[in-house]
Amino acid sequence: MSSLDNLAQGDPMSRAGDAAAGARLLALRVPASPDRLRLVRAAVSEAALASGCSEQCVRDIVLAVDEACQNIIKHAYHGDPSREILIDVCRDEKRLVLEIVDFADPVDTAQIKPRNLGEIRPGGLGTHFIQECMDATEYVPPPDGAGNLLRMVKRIS
Amino acid sequence: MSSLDNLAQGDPMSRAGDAAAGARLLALRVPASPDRLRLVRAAVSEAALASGCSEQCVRDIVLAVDEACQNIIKHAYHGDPSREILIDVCRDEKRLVLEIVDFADPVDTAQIKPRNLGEIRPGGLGTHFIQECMDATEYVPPPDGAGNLLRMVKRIS
Amino acid sequence: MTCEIRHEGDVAVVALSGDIDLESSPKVRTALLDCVGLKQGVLVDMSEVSYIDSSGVASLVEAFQTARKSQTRFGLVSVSQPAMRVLELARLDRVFAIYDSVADGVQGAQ
Amino acid sequence: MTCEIRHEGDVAVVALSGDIDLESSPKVRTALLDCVGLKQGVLVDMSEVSYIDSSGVASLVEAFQTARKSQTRFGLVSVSQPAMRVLELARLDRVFAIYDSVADGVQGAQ
Ligand SMILES: Nc1ncnc2c1ncn2[C@@H]1O[C@H](COP(=O)(O)OP(=O)(O)O)[C@@H](O)[C@H]1O
Ligand SMILES: Nc1ncnc2c1ncn2[C@@H]1O[C@H](COP(=O)(O)OP(=O)(O)O)[C@@H](O)[C@H]1O
Repeated sequence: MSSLDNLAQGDPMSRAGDAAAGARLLALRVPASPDRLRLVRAAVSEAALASGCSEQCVRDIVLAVDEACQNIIKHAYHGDPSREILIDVCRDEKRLVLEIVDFADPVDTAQIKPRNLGEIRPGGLGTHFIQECMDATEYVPPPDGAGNLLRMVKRIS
Repeated sequence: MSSLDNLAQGDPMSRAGDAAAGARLLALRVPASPDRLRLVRAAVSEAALASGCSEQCVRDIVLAVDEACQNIIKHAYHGDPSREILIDVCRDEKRLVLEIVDFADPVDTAQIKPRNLGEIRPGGLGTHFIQECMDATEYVPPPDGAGNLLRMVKRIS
Repeated sequence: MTCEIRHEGDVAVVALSGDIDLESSPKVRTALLDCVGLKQGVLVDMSEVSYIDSSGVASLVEAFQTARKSQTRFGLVSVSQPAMRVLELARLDRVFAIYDSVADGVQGAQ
Repeated sequence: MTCEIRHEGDVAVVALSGDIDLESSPKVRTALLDCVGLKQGVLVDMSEVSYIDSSGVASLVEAFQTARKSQTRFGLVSVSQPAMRVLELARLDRVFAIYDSVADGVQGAQ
């Protein structure tokens, strides 16, 4: 049975309609493993470049997506590389909307906060980088069957 | 409504099971547009590298996937960039299995054949490149709602 | 992809770099046909070509054939390894004149 | 990612290049802590770092703190623009000693 079944489900015409509205630039599904982050960065980088982002804007987007995936790998899946991450990049006029989905238990979002940067210690920078690099981030209700959906928005500049 | 719904459909546990078997390296959905081919090449290249392919093996895989996408863009969708292409990269022991799906009308596969290379003229090289770069290629029945599924297999070397 | 044209004597050297793909090959095609149209010898420097697909190869073939019709020279120079592999796949490595350096090509193209 | 260590006088210069990410940062961490453990001054040449994430920054911070405890010098050298941006985001651009060149760093680290 083809593993494309999940990607191909639903009405293909309605998906084509999405893309016609200029919506989706990229949808990506990868194993939650550190050696896949290069791939994620390469794909997201090209999608952001193709939508007219400057080099600095591309770098910010790539860092935020990488950090969000790392947090899923480390904290949501506790390092289990058999789990998967979905990444969706859409364009909404002058903004890129990046959605990162995992299939872990719903996280207590109150627990996810950047640490005090005054205190110098290794770790605890990921969520801070995400907030600095993005114009807006929020956890929104995930699609059926998924665990968490982090939506990040960046103005194309 | 999140565009991730299509990607997230189905039982997430069964998908996670797929990945546990070492199966899926990457699933990608992009608009059928020439300016997305860089992105496709970057992502497929990283997936092939991560699975242990040599540089030459990576280049062959990337060329074959690019040519397959080009043919969909040109011949299946007749240049309509609002349509989409799905690309799925799975590992099956020592082989990479690359599946390329479109939502066009089913093609008459008898019509898809490389031209005589003795005759020198622009064009008509794509299917030849695919055959040379891959160990095996075939059109297999596509998932529900899709048009065509080209499956290409390459031994990791 | 970048495409830079310079003139050495009566030869136009077209230096291509980066990825020549379905998106960028129309620019390559136009540049090559423009140069060939000047009835000048044309050398395509392919040392910095990281990738070329069938559409890029088609642009080279079209320029090659147009040059032949107008009896001007057309050659490739220092073809990068990835590009050479693709020319070999297309069985064009023996069809095109291929030079090791621009200097060799300019001489060969006199 | 590559990580090359050479010794200039009593300073170890660790030259990093490529992407320092969750996959490669453990190697960076080990290399830096090894050098710091020798009670040598350590300079990290970051001119060829194309990317660094929070895990890479954490490795730098850990080495920096270990060096401070053992009262050896620790500095960064010719930090690439993408890496500098990330250090700035982490507010570490004023915490680390940052030198323009290895020569400057060796002097500063005497
Ligand atoms: N996707 C996630 N799922 C569960 N917990 C998370 C997630 N992302 C972040 N967290 C929590 O927020 C904390 C801060 O994360 P972060 O700033 O990225 O630093 P670090 O990952 O180095 O701890 C983490 O230690 C973790 O407890
Ligand atoms: N995905 C496809 N859908 C429909 N027809 C196709 C497809 N791929 C190839 N073909 C047919 O096969 C022919 C040969 O394709 P190819 O060797 O790639 O050369 P070119 O695209 O330059 O014509 C095409 O001209 C087209 O008629």
